[in-house]
Amino acid sequence: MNILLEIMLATPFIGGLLAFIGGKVHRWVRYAVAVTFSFLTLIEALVYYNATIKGVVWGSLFGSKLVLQTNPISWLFLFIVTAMSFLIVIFSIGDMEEDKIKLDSYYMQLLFVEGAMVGIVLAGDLITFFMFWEIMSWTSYFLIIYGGKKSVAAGYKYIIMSIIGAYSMFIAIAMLYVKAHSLVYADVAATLAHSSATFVVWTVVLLGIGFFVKAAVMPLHTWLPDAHSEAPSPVSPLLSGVLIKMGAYGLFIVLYGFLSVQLAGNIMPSVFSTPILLYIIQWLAALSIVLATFLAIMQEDAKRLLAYSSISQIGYVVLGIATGTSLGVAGGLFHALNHAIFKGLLFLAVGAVIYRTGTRNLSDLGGLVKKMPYTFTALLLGIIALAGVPPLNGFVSKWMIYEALLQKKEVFLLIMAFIGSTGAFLYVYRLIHSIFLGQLPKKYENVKDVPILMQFPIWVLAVLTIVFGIFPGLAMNVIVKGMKLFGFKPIAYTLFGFPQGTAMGALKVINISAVLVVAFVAAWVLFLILSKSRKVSQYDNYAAGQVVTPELKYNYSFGFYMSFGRVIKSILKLGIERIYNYWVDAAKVFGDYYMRRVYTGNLETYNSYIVIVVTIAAVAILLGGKLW
Amino acid sequence: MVNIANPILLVVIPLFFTFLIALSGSFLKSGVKYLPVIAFALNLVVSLALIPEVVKNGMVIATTAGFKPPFAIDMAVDKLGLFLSIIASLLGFVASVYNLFYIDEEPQEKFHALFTLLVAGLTWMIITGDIFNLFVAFEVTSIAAFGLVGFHRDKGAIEAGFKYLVMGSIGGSFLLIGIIMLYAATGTLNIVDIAQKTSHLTFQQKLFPFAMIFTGLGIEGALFPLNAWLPDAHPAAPSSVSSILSGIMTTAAIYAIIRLTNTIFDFNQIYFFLMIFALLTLIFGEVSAFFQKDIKRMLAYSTIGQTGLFFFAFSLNTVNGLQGAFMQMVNHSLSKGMLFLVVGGMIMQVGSRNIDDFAGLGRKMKVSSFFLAIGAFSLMGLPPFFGFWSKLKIIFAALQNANAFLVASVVIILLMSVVEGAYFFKLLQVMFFGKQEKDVAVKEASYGMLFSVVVLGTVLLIISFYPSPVIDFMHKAAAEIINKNYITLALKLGGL
Amino acid sequence: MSILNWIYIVIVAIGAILAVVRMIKGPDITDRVIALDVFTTITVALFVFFAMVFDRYIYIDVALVYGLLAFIGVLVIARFIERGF
Amino acid sequence: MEKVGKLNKYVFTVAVMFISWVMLTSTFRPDELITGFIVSLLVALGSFEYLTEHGLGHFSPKRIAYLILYGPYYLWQIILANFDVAYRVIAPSMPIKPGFVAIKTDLKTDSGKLALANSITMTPGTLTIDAKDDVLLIHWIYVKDKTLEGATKEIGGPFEKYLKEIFG
Amino acid sequence: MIIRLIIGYFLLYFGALFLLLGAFGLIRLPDLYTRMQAATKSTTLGAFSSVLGVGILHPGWFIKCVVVALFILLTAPIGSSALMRAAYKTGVPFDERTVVDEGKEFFGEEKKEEAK
Amino acid sequence: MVRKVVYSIFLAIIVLALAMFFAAYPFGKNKMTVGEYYLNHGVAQTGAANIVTSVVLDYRGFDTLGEVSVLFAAAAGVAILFFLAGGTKREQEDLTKPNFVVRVGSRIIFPFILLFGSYIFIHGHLTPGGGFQGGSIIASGFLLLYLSYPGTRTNRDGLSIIEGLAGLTFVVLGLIGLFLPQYSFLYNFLPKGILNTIVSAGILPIIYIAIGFKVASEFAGIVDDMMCQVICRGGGK
Amino acid sequence: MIYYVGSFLLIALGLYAVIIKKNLIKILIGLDLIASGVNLLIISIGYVKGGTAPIFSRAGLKASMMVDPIPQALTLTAIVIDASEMALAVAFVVLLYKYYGTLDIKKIRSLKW
Ligand code: NA
Ligand code: NA
Repeated sequence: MNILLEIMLATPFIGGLLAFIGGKVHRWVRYAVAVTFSFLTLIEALVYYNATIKGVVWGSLFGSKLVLQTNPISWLFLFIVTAMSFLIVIFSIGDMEEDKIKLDSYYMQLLFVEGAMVGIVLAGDLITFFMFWEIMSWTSYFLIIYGGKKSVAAGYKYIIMSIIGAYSMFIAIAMLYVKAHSLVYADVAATLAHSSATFVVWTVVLLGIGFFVKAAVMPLHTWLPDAHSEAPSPVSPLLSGVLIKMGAYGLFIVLYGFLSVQLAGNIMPSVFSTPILLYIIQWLAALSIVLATFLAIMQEDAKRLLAYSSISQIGYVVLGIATGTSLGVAGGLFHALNHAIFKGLLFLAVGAVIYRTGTRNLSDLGGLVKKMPYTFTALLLGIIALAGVPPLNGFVSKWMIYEALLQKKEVFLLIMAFIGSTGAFLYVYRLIHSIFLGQLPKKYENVKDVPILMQFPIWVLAVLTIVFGIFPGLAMNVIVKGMKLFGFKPIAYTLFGFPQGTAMGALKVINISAVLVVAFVAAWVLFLILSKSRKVSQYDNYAAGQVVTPELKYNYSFGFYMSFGRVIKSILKLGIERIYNYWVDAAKVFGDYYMRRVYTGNLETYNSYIVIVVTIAAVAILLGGKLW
Repeated sequence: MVNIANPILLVVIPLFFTFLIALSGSFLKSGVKYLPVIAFALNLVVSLALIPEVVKNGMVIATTAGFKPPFAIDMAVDKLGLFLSIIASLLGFVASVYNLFYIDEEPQEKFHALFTLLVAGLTWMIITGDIFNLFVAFEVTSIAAFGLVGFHRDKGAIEAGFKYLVMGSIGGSFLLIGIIMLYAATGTLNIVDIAQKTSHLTFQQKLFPFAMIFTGLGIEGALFPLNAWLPDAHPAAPSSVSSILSGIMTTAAIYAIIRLTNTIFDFNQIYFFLMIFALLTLIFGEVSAFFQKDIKRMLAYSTIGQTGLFFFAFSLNTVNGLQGAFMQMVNHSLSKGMLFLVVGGMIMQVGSRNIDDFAGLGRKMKVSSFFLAIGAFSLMGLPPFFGFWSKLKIIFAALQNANAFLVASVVIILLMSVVEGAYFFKLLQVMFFGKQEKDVAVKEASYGMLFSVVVLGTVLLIISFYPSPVIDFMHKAAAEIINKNYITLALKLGGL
Repeated sequence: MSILNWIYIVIVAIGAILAVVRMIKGPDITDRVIALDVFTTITVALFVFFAMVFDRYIYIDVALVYGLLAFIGVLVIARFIERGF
Repeated sequence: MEKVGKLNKYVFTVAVMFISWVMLTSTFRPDELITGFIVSLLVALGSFEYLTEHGLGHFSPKRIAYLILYGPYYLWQIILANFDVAYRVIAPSMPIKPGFVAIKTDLKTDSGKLALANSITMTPGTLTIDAKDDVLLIHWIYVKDKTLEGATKEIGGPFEKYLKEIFG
Repeated sequence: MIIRLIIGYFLLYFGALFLLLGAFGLIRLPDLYTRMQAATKSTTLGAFSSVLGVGILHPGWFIKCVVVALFILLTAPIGSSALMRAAYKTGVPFDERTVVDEGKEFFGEEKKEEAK
Repeated sequence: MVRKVVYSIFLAIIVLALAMFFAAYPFGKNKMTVGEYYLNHGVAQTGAANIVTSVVLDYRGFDTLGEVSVLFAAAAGVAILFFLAGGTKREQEDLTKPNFVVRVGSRIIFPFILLFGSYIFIHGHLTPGGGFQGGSIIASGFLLLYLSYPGTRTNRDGLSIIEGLAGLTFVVLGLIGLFLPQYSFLYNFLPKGILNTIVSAGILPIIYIAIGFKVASEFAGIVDDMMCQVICRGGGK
Repeated sequence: MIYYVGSFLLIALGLYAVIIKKNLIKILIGLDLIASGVNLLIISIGYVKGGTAPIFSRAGLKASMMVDPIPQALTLTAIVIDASEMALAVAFVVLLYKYYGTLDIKKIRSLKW
C-alpha cells in the first residue's frame, strides 16, 4: 500500500517522459498519455484521502533518511496539485493545439512540475522537500518561458528570485542538518525544540524567505506579475492556483510541523498573544492583501490583474496560517483550496477569451457576453467566489479568517483584510465588465465560445466553487482532521458550516446561500437589461487612469484608489524594483570595473600576480608562519 | 597473460599510441585519428580492471625498473586517483571519438599525438607516487596543452597559447623549486618517503616548499589570481581540447595539491588561507563568467568558479568537506567536459562563439541543447542532477563547525550559485527561446559527436539518479585521505 | 696544482677578461659576437686543460661539444645579423 | 674534374668516419671497433654526398704525400701569421693599411677552394670573406698590391700549388 | 719524461700567450675587420697549441686532443668568414686607413637581387 | 618606476626567504639517502659506469620517458604552429646565398657531427653524455646544413617515422618488463655485461640510442620548421 | 650558502625580466634565466664537498668521493624540458610577431577580461 506513495510520485515523471516519447509518434498519443497519467495521479492521490502515513523511506543521503509521508494537510495540497494539473492538462489540449512546434516537450514539463509539487507535499524530510522544490523551480521556469519573448524576461526574473529564495532555504536546511544529521520532519522538530531562540529565528526566517518568494508575499513578489501574466494561458492557473500554494504549505510545515505556536511563544515575545515572528508574517500578508489589491485595480491586462489578485489572495492564506489559532489556520488552508479553484477558473476563463480574441488587453475587449455566454457565466461565478460573496467558496474561508482575527482582536489586520475584499469587488467588476459587457468591437463579431475540451475544466472548477461554497464541511473534514495531527484544537463544523462558538454567531452557508442566490440572480438579470439599454463606446472602459472620461465618476469612486495606488506603486517600485535593479547594476559595475582590472589581457600583469602570491608566501615564511 | 590491473599502463598505453601516431602519420594520413580512440578504450579497460584491486586493497602500487620505492618511481592509485583516472580515460575516449568528426584541420597527426599525450600527462599527474615525476607529468601536460591551444593558429590562439606558455613555464619552475626544497630536506623524492622524513622540519620550513608547489600547481589548477591564462587559453583551444583542459586539468592539479597537502604537508594552519584563495577564485570566476558574450569564455570562467568551489570544500579539511570536493570534482569533470563538447558542435554549426548567435538552437539542435541543459543544471547544482548532491554536501560540510567566516563563505557560495544560475539560464533561454536573426542553415551535430556527448551525459545522469555508490565511494576516499591512510596503505603495499 | 698550472690559468683568464671587455664595449653586435667567439675558444682550451688537471677524460668531450655548439651559434648569429629576423 | 660514383664516395666516407671514430675513442678494443664500424656505415649513409667530391681518389699516394707536406707548411704559415699579428698589435705605431681585395684561384673543387680560403684566413694579414666562382674576397690588413693579379700572386700563390695537388 | 713535460708546457704557454694576444688585439685594433683578423688567427693558434700541449702532457689522450685541435683549426676560419661577411654586408664602418674596397663589386650582383 | 622598485623589493623578499630556507642545507654538505644508495649499488644493479645514467635511464627511467614525451610534445607543437597551409611545396624567398666558406665547410663538417653525436649517445652509459646530448649534436648538424643550404627541407615524414620508432622502442622495451616475472615497467632484463664497455648496462644503451635518434629527429624537425618559417612565404593563417 | 646566491639571483633576475620587460624576447630570456637558476640550484644541492662526477670510469673511484647523482639526473631532465619549452616559446613569438608586427608585450592583448 505504502509503495503507492512512491508510485504516485513517479507517475507524473514517467507520464512526462512517455508523453515526450509518445509525442514523437503522434500528438494524440501525447495528449492521451498526458491525460491518462495526470488522471492516474489524481486517482492515486484520492486513495490517500484523510490517510496518515509516516516515514516511507525511499533512500538515504549523507546519513539522513529520505522519507515520503502524507497526512490530511498534505493531502489537501496534494489534491489541489493533482486535480488542478489534470484539469489544466485537459484545457491545454484545447488551448495549445495549434502551436505545434513548441508542444514537443510541453506536457512533459507540465507533468514534471506536477511531479515536483507532488514530491514537495509528500516529502517527509527537508532534503526531499528541497530537492523537489528546486525541481519545481526550474521545470516551471521552462513552462513560463513558453509564452514568447516577454515571458523569457519574466521567466528569468522568476528563476533568479527562485534560486535566491531556494538558497536562503538551503542555508537553513544545512544548519539543521549540521545540528541533527537528520532532516526528517520529526527530527527537525525535535532539534528546534532544543535550540536557542536565535537559531530558531534564523531557521524560520531563512526558510520563510524561500517560501515567501514562491508564495509571492510582498516584498518578495516582484517576479509574479510578470511571470503569471506572460506565461501561456494554461500555465498561469498552474502557477497562480497551485504553485504559489507550495509556499503556503511550506510555511505551514515550518510553523506547525517544526515549531508550534506554543514553542514559538516560549522562545520569543508575543504580540496579541501571537509570537512576534508570526505577527510580522501576518503584517506582511496583510500588506500584500491591500497593496496587491490596489495594484490589481489599475491593471490594464487581464492576466496581470489576476496575477496581482493572486498576490492579494495568497495574502489571505498566509494571514490565516499565521494567526496561530485553529479557526484562522483552518481558514487559511481552506482559502488555499478555494483560491486554487476560483483563480484556476478565472485564469482558464480569461485564457479561453484570449484563445478566441488573441488579446488580453482589457481596453481592447468588450461585449463578449453574447458571443461566449458559457465562459461568461463561469467567469462570473469565479469573480463572485473571489470577491468573497456567499454562497461561493471564497466567502467561507475569508469569513473564517476574519473571525479568527476578530477573536484575537487584531483590528488593524482585520480592517486591512476587509479593504482587500472591498477592493476585490472593484477589480473583478472591471474584469467582467471590460471583457463581456460594453460594446463588442467589430473584429470580434465572429467569435464563438471555446471548444468542449476547454469548457470542461472551466466548468468543473465552476461547479467546485459552488460545492465548496455550500458544503464547506467537505473541506473542513480534511483540514480539521489534519490539524489535529499538528496539535490544533479541533473546531466544530458541519457539512454546511459552523454550528456555534463564534463571535459572528453560527454560520450556515446553505441558508445565506439560498437568500443570496435569489438576490443575485435578480441583480444579474437587472444588470444585463441595464447594460443592454445603455450603449457605451468601446473605449468607455477603464484604462488604468490613462483615459479620464466623465464616465469614470460612474464607477465606484475609482479615481480615489487610482491616485492612492500610484503612490503605492511608486513606493513599491522604489523599494523592491530599485533594490533588485541596484544589485544588478552593482554587479555590472563590479564586473566592468574591477574584473576588467584583474583580467587585463596584459601578460606582465598576469606574471606579477604570480610574484605577488609568492611574495605574500615569502613574507609569511619570514614572519615564521605567523602571518595570521 | 599480463595482469592489466597496473596503473602504469594508464600512462604507457597512451604514450605508446602517441609514438605510434608519429610513426604511422605519414602513411596512415588522417587514419591516425582512430589511434587515440583505441588508446583510451584500452585505458578505460585498464582503469576499470583496477577497480576491484583498489576496492580490495585501498590502493594499487606499481613500481618501475624492478626496484622498490623510494629507489624507483612508482605509480600509486588510491580511491580518488582511480576515480579521476576513470574519468580521464572516459573523457579522453569520448573526446577522441569526438575528434574523429571534429578535427579536419591539418596537421592532424600532430594534433592527435598531442591530444593523446595531454590526457596521458593528466592521468600521469593523478597517479604518480613520485614528486619529481609529478613535475615531469606536469610538464608533459603543459607542453602538450600549449601546442594544442595554439592549434588553430589564429591571432587569438597564438596570443592565448603564448600567455599560457609563459605562465605555465613560471609555474613549472616554482613547482620544481618546491620539489628541490623537499629533496634538500629529505634526500628522497618518493611522496610517502618524504612524508615520513619531514617530521624534523618546522612549520616554517615546510611552508616554503608548500608555497612553491602550491604556486606551481595553482597556475595549472586555475586558482585566483594565478589563473589569468585560463580564460584565454581554454576558449582558444579546439573544443575537444577545452573539454579536457576544463574537465580534467584543473581537477588533476587540485588533486595533486590535495594529495601533497595530506601527505607531506600535514599542517592545519594554512587552510584558512587556502579558503580565501578558493573564495576569491569562486567570486572572480563566476562574476566574470556572467559578463561574457563568448560562450567558450563563459564556460572557461565558469571552470574557474567551479574550481574555487571544490577548492573551498577541500580547504575545509574535514572528511565531509573533502568528500564534497571530490563529488564536485567528478561533477565538474563530467559536466564541463560534456558542455565543451556540445558547444564545440554548436560553434561548428553556427560559426560563431557569441551567445547571441546561439538563439533558437534549442529547436534546431535538440539533442545537443538537451545535454547542454543537463550539464548546465548539474553545474548550477539543480536537482536531481549530481551537482545538486555535491553542492548539498559542500554546504553541509561548510556549516559543520560553522563560525561567522564559514557562514559568510556559505552565503558567498550561494550568491555565486545565483550568479551561475543567472548566466546559465541566460544562455538557456537564448538557446531555447531566442530568435535567430541571421539566416544560418543549422543542423544537429553529427552522430559521432553526439555519441560522445550522449555517453558523458548518460554517465552524468546515471550518477545523478543513482548517486549513492559514488557518494559512498567518495566518502571512503575522503576518509582515507584525511586519516592519512594514503601513507599507511603505501607502506603496507610496498610503496616504499 | 702546480704553480705552472696556475700561471697558465692566470694568463688565459686575463685573455678571457679582455674578451669580455670587448663584449661589453661593443660597439657593434658583430664586435660582441667576435668577442664571444674568442671567449669560447679560450674556454675550450681551458676545458681541455682542466681535463688534464682533474684527470677527467670526459671533459674533452665536453670541450668538443661546447666548441661545436659555439661554432654553430656563431653561424646562426652571423646569419641573423646579415638577414635580420 | 672526374665523375665519381656514389659507392666510391660512400666507401670513402665510411673509411673517414671509421678513422675518426677510432681517433675519438682512442682505443682498439673490439667492441668499440665493431660499434664504430656500424656507426660509420650508418653515418656515411646519410652524409656521403656531402663530404667528398673525389671519393677514394683522396687516398691516392700523391695526394697523401702532398697533404703530409702541406701540413707543416700550413702550420708554419700560421705561426708566422701570428707573429705578424703580434707585431701589428703590439707595435705602438700600429702599422696597418687595411683593404678589401679580390683574388682569383685556379682551384676547381669546392673543397679545394675551401682549403684555400681557410689557409688564407689563417695566414699572415689576410682573411677570406667569401668566394664566388673563381674569385675570393679577402680582407687584407696591410695591402701591398691592389690589383687582382698582384693580390692573387701575393696571397693565394703559395698555397695553390699544394692544394691543386691535394684537391685537384 | 722531462722532455715531454718541457714540450708540453711550452706548447701550453705558447698557446696561452696567443690566446692573450688575440684578446688584446680585440681591444687594441681600430676597426672590426682588423680586430677579427687578430682574434681569428691568434686565438685559433692559441687554442690549437694549448690543446696539443695537453695531449703531449697526457699521452693517452693525444689522439683525442688532436681531434679537438683539428676541429678548432677547421671551424675557426669558417666562423670568421661568416661573421665578416655579415659585418661587411650590414655596413659596419671600416677604419679610415682602409685603402681599397672591392667588396661592392664582389657583392654587387647579389645586392641587386636583394633590391628586387 | 614605482613598479620596478616595488617588484624589486618583492623579489628581494623572495630571495631572502629562499636564502632562509636553504641556510638549513649548507652548500657541499648534502646528506644523500637515496643518492648514496645509487652510488653504492648502481654499478652492480644496472651495470652502468655512469651512475647519473643509471639514475636517468633505470631508477628514474620513467622520468626520462616523460622527458622524451615533453620534447616530442614541443616538436609537435612547433610543427603545429609553423604548419603551412600549402602542404609540402613551399615557395622560397630569393635569398642571398650563404657564404661560400660556410656552405662548403658545413658540408664537410656535417658527417663528423653525425659521427660525434652518435659517439656521444652510444657512450651515454659510460660518459656524461647521453641520448639527449648526442641527439642535440646531431640536430645541430642539421641546423648547420640548413644554415648553409636554406632551400633544403628535410624529409619530415622520415623524421616522424624515426621519432615514432624511437619512442616505441623505449616504450616497448619498458613493456617487456611487464611480461617477465619481475612484472615491472622498464625492468632491465638484459645482462649487465662488463663495466665500462659499450655492451654493458643491459637495455640502457639501447634506450639511449633510441633517445638519441628521437632527440635528433625532433630537434631537426624543430629546426626545419623554424628555418622554413623564416625563409618560406606564408605560414600561420 | 653563498654558492646558492647565484641561483637565487638568476631566479630573481628572470622573474624581474618576466614582469618588467616589455620585449617578448627579453621575457623569454627571463624564463630561461629562471630555469637556469633552478637548475643551478638543483646542482648546488647535490654537491658534496670534494666530490667528483658520479662516473666509475676507471678503477680506484669510490662512491664516497662522488657527488649525489640524483640532482644531476634531475637537472638533465629539467634542462631538456626547459629547452623544449623554449623552442615552443620561440615559435609562439615568431607567430606573434607575424600577427602583431611588434615584440612589445603591451600591444599584444587582444584577449582580455
Ligand atoms: Na651518460
Ligand atoms: Na646522460
